[in-house]
Amino acid sequence: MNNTKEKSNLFFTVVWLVLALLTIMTFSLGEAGMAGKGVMLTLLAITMIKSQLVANYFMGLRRTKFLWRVIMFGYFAIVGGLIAVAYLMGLK
Amino acid sequence: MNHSSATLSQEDLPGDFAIWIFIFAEMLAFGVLFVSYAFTRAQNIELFNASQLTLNRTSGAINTLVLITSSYFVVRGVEAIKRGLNQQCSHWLTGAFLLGGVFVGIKMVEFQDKFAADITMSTNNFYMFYLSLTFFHFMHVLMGMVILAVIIMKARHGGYSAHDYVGVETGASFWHMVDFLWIILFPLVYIIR
Amino acid sequence: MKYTSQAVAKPYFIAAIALFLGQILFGLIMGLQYVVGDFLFPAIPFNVARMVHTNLLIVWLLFGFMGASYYLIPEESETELYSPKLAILTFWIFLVAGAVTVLGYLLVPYASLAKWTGNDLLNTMGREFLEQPLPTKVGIVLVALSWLFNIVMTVLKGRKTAISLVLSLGMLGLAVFFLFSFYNPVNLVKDKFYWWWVVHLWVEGVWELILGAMLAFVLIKVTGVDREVIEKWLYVIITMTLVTGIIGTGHHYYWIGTPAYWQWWGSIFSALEPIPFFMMTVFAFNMVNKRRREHPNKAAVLWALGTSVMAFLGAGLWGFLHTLAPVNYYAHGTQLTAAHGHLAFYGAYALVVLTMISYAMPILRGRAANPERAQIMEMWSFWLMTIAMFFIALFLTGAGIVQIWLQRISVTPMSFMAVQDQISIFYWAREGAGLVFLLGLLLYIGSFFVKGKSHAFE
Amino acid sequence: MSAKFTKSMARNVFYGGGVFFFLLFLALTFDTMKVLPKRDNSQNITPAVEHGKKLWETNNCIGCHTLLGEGAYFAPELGNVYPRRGPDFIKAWIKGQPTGVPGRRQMPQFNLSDADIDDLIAFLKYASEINTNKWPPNIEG
Repeated sequence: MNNTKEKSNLFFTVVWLVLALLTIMTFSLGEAGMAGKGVMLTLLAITMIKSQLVANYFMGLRRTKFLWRVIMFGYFAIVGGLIAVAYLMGLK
Repeated sequence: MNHSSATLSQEDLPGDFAIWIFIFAEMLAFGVLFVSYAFTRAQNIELFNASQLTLNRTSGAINTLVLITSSYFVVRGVEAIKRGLNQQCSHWLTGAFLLGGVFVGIKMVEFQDKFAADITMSTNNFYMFYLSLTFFHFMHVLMGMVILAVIIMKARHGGYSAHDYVGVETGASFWHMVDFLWIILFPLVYIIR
Repeated sequence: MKYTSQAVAKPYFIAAIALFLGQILFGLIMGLQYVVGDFLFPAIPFNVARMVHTNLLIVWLLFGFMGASYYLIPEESETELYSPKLAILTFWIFLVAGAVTVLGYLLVPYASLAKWTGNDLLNTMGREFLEQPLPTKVGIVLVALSWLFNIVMTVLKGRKTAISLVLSLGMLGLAVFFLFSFYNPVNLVKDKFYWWWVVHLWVEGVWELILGAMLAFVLIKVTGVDREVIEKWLYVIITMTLVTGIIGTGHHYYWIGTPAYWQWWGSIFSALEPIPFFMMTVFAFNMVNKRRREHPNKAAVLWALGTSVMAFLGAGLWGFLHTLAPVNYYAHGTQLTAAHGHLAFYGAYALVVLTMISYAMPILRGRAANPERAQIMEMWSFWLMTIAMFFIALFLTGAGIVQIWLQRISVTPMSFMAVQDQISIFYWAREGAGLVFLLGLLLYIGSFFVKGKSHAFE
Repeated sequence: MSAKFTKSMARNVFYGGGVFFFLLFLALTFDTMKVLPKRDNSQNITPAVEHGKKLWETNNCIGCHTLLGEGAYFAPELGNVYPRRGPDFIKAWIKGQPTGVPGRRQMPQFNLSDADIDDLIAFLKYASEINTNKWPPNIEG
């Protein structure tokens, strides 16, 4: 029983570090003041990955029924997608 | 990554289903607000880009790290209570609660700056969305902290056990929602241009 | 009838139906005045008929809610009502105050009524739905407080259930928000802002708690489904009501002088308001499908299901039609608003009171359910009234759309009265549907007098 | 469906959600009250306007007309009647009622003095200058 405890805690710590890293990346992109389609899509992708990480591992949806995972993933996909569409419309 | 419980059968949602109905409703409200922000921006990009520059991006980023870390603490708290360790759980959750306080503190400083500069929801469309989204989220952080406090109290008195920790998971799920809503809000409002 | 004090509900239900009939008669008068402008003029000008119509609506629904609570609280709390005498006293005070007020509207010019009833002391008259003279408003507060006191004392000394808690919260909210009818500032924007705290936070807030509690009670009784399941979902549904309805007040704050951000807050949250009504429909049908017993009162089951469907159509769907700010910009203050008003008030509140009466009245008269022929007549009246009201809403929606086109969207907008002439065909059709509605209501009243072998208590 | 779905948690979510959104509504109300003076034309409220509003209420004008879109739908919107018709037309119209034309909608005669009518018109002028976010769509109201 003992080793799974360390392993899962370590796992969550790794997820936390990844999230922190992605946040710093987002922030640095922002600081660099870069704009345009590529940057926007990258930032959106990072955001959706971070959200999915939180949902899957922090919220534990990874182990739940397919229905709940579809709802959560669908939410990130739709919200992220619509935001991307709005920004692409704006670029034209 | 052989996650310890991946082999378990398909579980139900963590925590009480009642909170999940509330979580989905909040997600819907925030989702519509996010998309409305994006499409309103599409109509007046210069205004949005200009006003966006006046935001304090650093405090936003710090707040993101703060919330992610507090969310991590909550996960550790849940892992602890799964093994029946009430005290350890209450310590992790207290850590998460304090980080929530840090978030609230930073946010209030940010709001103070804006109100001092006489920026309100009626100033322009960007600030309307910025203040609406961040204030709506700010109140969710406060509510999340109230929920965490209730759980901490009960955990400190040994109220949970390895076989009964639904209350902890319920509060945790809400807190994680507050976290990932900010994870979306921060780049959308502060960064993407 | 488990508790003798439940009999107090009977006069309330009878008064409710009588006032309902009065409301419909004045509705028909107004419906005719829309097409024959000088009908009954100057004896009953349109504004007087309207005051009577809207005030009777609110009063008969309040009578229904009070009767429902005096019936179901003793049964929920498993104890006798705290003070049946107080309930009867309240009944007569409310009935007399209501009757005198309506007579005041009809017999005395409104300006003089205002002068004689202390409106100069505290100016609260002349606002839509809140036209009552000051003494009547004070009377309503007293009636509400004595009703609340009676019910809460009963709950306190008996079993506490989710239904009695939710009903009491709804009644408390009703009493508290009515107090805003005494606040009438000169500043028109503030006047309207807080006026909506009475009207909107009633019908899209606390009244939905009362509606939920009443429907849950009837569903438990007619379906026999486990109380735990029904009360759990009751809480979920009314949570969604408050989550969406409170900020949903914003859909009244688009064009009255309040800041523009309400157009976003109001649109987004009021767009979510149909969700609790949809959940209520799914919930009602689910409970009836999973019923554990065949209740002899089939009419009550029909009313309950009808309530959930028509509440979703009237309040949910028809509300959503014109709740988004860009749409409301054109639909605000047109016949489309009237269509929503009619279908929502009937679908949500009239029907839930009729559900309660249809369930409780046979028991109050000593039998589990009415005789077969009476129930069939009652079901006919349900379909007649519901379809008639649906057509009233359809015709007014048609009138509203043409009105919006001619008066607001077209590049050469026509004046208000010119447009009214163009849509008079819809008003004729609406009057016809109104007559069918009256027929349905008369059939409903008739069903109480049908004799025959009734279902004894099992 | 989650195995864990209890009534007590549903009640807690009801209390939490209800209180939360009411507090949020109060916050929005507070902000509205703060910014209102810049939009509600309250600086033009004179005793005449105040008396005009009293006349508007005690004669139950809302029983037939709408004001800023709210009221009865039997007679025209009066929130912008001042710019639509002008004070003289309104005065003549009020004094000339009812028209008595058979079959047409009738407005009662309220027997108001000239001073009263002027106050009522002052109220309608005040109402027409409230910043209603450019509503109604056109002068017809």
